[in-house]
Amino acid sequence: MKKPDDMKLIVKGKRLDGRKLDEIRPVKIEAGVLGRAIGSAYVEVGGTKVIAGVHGPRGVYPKYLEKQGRAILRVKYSMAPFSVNDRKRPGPDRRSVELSKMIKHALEPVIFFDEFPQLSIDLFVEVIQADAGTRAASIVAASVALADAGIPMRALVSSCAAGKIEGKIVLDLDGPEDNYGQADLPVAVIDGTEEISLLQLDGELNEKELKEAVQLAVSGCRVIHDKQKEALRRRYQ
Amino acid sequence: MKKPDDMKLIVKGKRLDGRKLDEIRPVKIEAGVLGRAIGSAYVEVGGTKVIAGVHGPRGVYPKYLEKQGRAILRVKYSMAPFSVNDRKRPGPDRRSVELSKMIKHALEPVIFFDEFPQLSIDLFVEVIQADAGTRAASIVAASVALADAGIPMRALVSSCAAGKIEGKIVLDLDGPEDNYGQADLPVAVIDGTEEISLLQLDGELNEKELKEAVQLAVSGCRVIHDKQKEALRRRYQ
Amino acid sequence: MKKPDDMKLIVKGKRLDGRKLDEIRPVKIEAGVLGRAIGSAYVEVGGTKVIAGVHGPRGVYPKYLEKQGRAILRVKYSMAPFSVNDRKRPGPDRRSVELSKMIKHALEPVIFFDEFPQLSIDLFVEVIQADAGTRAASIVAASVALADAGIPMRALVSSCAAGKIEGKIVLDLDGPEDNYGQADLPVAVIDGTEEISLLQLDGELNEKELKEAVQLAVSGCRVIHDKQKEALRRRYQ
Amino acid sequence: MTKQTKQYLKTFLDKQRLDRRRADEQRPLEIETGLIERAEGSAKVKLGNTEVLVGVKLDVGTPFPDSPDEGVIIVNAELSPIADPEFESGPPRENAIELARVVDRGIRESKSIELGKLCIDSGEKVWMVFMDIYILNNEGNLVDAAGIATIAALLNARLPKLDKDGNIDRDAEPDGKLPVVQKPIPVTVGKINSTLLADPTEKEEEVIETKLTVTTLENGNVCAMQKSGSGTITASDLEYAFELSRKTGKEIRKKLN
Amino acid sequence: MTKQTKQYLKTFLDKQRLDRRRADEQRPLEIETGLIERAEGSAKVKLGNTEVLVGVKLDVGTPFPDSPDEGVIIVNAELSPIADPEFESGPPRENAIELARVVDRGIRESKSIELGKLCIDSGEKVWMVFMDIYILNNEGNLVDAAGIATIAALLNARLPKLDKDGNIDRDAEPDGKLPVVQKPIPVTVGKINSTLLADPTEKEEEVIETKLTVTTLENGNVCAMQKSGSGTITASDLEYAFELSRKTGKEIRKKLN
Amino acid sequence: MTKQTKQYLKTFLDKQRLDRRRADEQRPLEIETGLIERAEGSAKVKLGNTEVLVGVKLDVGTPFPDSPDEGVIIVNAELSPIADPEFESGPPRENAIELARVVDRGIRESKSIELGKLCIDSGEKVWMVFMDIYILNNEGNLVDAAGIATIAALLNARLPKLDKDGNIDRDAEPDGKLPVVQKPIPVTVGKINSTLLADPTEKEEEVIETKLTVTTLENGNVCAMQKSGSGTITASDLEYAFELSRKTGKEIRKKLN
Repeated sequence: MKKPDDMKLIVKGKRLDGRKLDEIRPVKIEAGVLGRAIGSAYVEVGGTKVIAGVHGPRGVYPKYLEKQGRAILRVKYSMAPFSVNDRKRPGPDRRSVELSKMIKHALEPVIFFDEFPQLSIDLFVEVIQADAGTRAASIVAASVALADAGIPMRALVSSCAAGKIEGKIVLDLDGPEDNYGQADLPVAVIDGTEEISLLQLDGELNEKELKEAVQLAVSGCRVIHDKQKEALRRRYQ
Repeated sequence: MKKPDDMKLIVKGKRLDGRKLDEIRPVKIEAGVLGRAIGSAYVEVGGTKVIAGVHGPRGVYPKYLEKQGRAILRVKYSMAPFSVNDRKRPGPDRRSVELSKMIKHALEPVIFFDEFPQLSIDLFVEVIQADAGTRAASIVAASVALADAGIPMRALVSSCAAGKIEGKIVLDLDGPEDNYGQADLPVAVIDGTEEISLLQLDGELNEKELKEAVQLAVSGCRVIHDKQKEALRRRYQ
Repeated sequence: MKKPDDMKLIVKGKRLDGRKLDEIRPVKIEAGVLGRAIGSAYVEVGGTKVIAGVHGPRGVYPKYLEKQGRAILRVKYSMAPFSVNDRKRPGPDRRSVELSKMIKHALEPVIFFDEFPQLSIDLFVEVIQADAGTRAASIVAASVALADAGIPMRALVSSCAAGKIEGKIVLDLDGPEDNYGQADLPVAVIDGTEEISLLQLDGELNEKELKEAVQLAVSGCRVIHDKQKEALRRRYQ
Repeated sequence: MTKQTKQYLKTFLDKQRLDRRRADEQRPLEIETGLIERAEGSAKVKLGNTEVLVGVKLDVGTPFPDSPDEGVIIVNAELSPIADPEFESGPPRENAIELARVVDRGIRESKSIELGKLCIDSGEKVWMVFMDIYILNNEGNLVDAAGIATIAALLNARLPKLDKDGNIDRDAEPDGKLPVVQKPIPVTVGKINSTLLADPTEKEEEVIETKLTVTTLENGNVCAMQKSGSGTITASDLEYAFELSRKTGKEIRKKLN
Repeated sequence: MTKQTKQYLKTFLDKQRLDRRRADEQRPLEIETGLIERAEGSAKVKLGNTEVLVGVKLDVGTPFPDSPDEGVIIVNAELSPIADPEFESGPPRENAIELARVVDRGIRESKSIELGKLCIDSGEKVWMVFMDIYILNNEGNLVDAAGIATIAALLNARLPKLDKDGNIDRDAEPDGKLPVVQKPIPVTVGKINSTLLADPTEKEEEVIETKLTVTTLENGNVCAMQKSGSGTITASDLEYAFELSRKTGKEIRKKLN
Repeated sequence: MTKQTKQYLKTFLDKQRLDRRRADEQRPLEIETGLIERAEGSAKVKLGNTEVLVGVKLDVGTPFPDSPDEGVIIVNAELSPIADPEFESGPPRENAIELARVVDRGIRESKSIELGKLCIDSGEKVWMVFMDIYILNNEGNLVDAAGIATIAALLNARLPKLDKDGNIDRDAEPDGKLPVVQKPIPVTVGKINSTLLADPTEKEEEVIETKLTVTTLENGNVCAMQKSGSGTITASDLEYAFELSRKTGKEIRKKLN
């Protein structure tokens, strides 16, 4: 989308919603929000709102997907028709197929799959409102939902995006920044490690910007991580 | 659809096709009309024409639909592309999915499912011309086809709709009455009982009208029932 | 398509591309062109370019397609989106479903299916450029690919079309001739026999023309047959 | 649930409900509106532990040829797998379709939305009203929860502004409320043996063979009905359900603003 | 059918047909037209016990860019599950598609319908002719039954009136017949061992490996052919089939009015 | 591949590659263009034994409402079953979709095609550029082969002439080249244990858990990245991959004309 000529995304070092360049939007995380799912979480990052729910470990159907000696993780990311400005037709599209795969791969490194031979852990993420950063918010919610479900994991996975707008590297793009910005770089980090389990980039960056953006996104993950732990603590006290 | 201003559906106590308010359209029922189906029936109610055919009891595919110790009934209602004024695209739509379910539930209470453990009774209803009342005609045809197939049942199921046009409760709406009328209330009755196995309503009715409409529809079912029995008698004499 | 008034497909006994009436377009056949397929072939007939690949004999999924005591042949004909003037939407359409069936039936008479009980031979034909005669070229490529895969066959199958343009029976229509011509008659012949395993006709012919066209197409198959043998010889020397 | 448990419940439930409610007693109802700012209208309903979210979106489209001056309404339901381990992702199945169609009929047949006021340019452009039902947690009686959430979301909905080219301008102040003039409320009873149970839970639904949904209006009239499931009902069941629907509908309508 | 029965039939059938017909003998043919009043044209054909219903619907649509002055024809076939326990509901499979395409080619290649007369507004609006084939009972040789029913339904079809806005007015008296000028008739033989059997039944089809359909016109010319199934034929088989098709086509054409 | 073989390969591969390449060594690359005359542009790339064909087709369509003056680009990938016994026919699955989207992002985010020059009539008509990726033989690293073939096909593409009615006239001399101004090159490394292997083969991919694709431009900047697969990477892996991509991209760009 082309930015209107008179639009400024950064004014006097502040972004349109008043944030500093390296500031994340308000984050709200709640664990255990659904009655029928074995684990669940609700996450808000600014205007982005997602719910994740876990079923299983349970038998796999169709059978040929079953894995000998270990469990599998299945992930389905969807957006509610009313989550975006122009109503989205229900059902999966190419974007949601790719994102489901990305979320799955971001989470797999932490799960102890050997504990549930032949079973499936089924994770569903529903975006009920989208305001940029839905894949990061999905990973955050999914990670908490898996923990809430008691799935054994070696750590939580946190996720946040950095980006570039009007030549500056900033943390956690919101909707207008994503539409009119120059680059978006979502990252997921395995907490307590240097391991990156999600890394994508849309948009042009030079070497220095790339390094800066990755560092900034990783620092955002640390902030998110604290909120995740806090939500789980609240749930179980 | 909005009724043209100068259109009258009732003139001097008679409807456009000359019927009285509580009169059903001409009904024609024939049993055993198809060679390859184990049971079948053709039903005309006015301009509405349907054919029902039964296959089975036979093995269920896919296997997971199979029921322990009893048979299942599967129903598929379809409309021929040429059955309506504007050609209908072939294949199921949301309406036909709902109607298939309604027809199935209307018939299930009379079938002795225990007689055919693990098997499936497959019922197909094809609407070859639609002039209102297709779900009632489908139930009528299906019931006769099941009897023709020798499926053990405790009774036949009859079906007929009542409705409201120009403020009056009438029996068995035809096409124009359905388009320009105020309410449509299809009913199915298990013959020889007071049991209603189909009941739907589209349109506003007050308490008195509702009672009147249900009674009228039930009385229509009685008329239909005689025609069903007659068709089966003709078939087997 | 209607022929422009001033268009002539035959001028002084020659066709637009300079061919004589009974002359085939330049044919190029290469066997063993793909690394991962067990057998493969590339065929060009004029501007028509197809690739065929064979996998198997291998287990059949879903299981219910399996045949007791013999193998099955499965064929999938597809056209690349860029193979035609107006981009073709990816995925099968009705034409490609029919052609897949025709190609399968043209090849089945020569395969010794008893050699591989319960298995499937899976043949895929990809049209990467279409300039008329794609089904004949597909059969030619498929036959060579099956031989390259070492599938036991009693003979190769060759294929070529005859047609009618401007009142004359001609061999091997090209794109413009197919669009503006009067009839197209693709034929496949089992080499060394009088057996025809593909025969279709689109367009009006009288008795004499029909006989002439079939003979001409069969003679075209003989030419193709030599090219097929040559390609296999080149591959295995 | 095993066959034995089902049998046990069947004999038990017509005397005493699992959650000790009276036969005609509804579960507590909570309605929250406006929580999806992106949507023109939204509502989340909790009926007991059943949770349903409905978003209303407006778009500009072409009218049907036989009603060139009327807006178009579309109701769609998704049984998200997060709501129930039994729900599967994929195209809407039988139950989702029936749910959407029962809610649709309540809205449509009550003439709840004044469709004539949704015409922008006769025969060319009208408002399309999309009501998307998202089931978040299924603990029984989805139809009532979805029906209430839908009407609540409609009452919450604003008509977006059109710019001078006729395109939607969502940044501008909305053009006022959606013209909603009726509040159809679906009320469902489940039948077990010969007892009718109001607002059945998911566990009760497992042993119930028939449900009857009666949708009523402020004036006490019925505007839609649906018998669902493979059992049967009688005329007196219908009378009971109709009375209950009127009474309960009145209570629920008070919670809508 | 067991393998043994198939084998037995294979050796038997080229001497004696199950229904004692001669090798070149058709089953009795009945044609009934106009039974679907909603359709612009319709016909039901009984060929022996095989029953096929065809409805013709007309609609207004856009022409193809490469033939802006011609109507569009679409042939579709549904193998309804009522017709054969083997047929499944779902999107048309291989056999339904082949059936529709063989019938389509007969109509299209014979120029049976004068497409030039179906232009309403060059490049913008033309008549679309939908021929929907509904198989009611499959007792063999669906192609011939469907092809005959299609041409009978076309001959029965009326062109609806257009109102002044260019919309179809189905209540008005039709504008006359559909311009049908050719009567292509498909005639099929099945090959078993080296014998050709006319108009094969469903039982015969189970042991037949190849069928050949030859569609001819009043002038004795052929306009479409299709070899179907995995066996082979010879040039002399084709000659025989062509002769039979001409002769049988003439008989069948007499029953069309 | 058995579990044992996989394990063996895993311990083996970070010391010695199966084809004895150095860790940072690409397989030989061959690019052939223009082989599909029907397409506006085409290229076949051989990367080792991996073979990919890309065809570019142009069509006239409507622009997106939020960019009325820009052409539209669509990347689609088909994993044809001829390319790999594991590929199945049917609608594009996860892997085909990811492949197409990674290539798409390289083209789109680098602003490789000057979309502003593809406007025909503002808000009404623009050029649609379809890039169809056809995998012919999968011996590993499809993304790089597909990305290179796509940019090669774009550089090969001509803009067809429009006739006076605004229709494409493919018989006329083309209107010049497609305006392609950037050559984004994707370069992929696979990670095994802690070793990064450039341009992995299909066998290597079976034991590799993570790949990282970095797409760079002539100016040395990165324009798209994708970590693929279920393992993890570190910041220094990324640095290595970025350097390799710049270096390799430069080499590959020389082969494009």
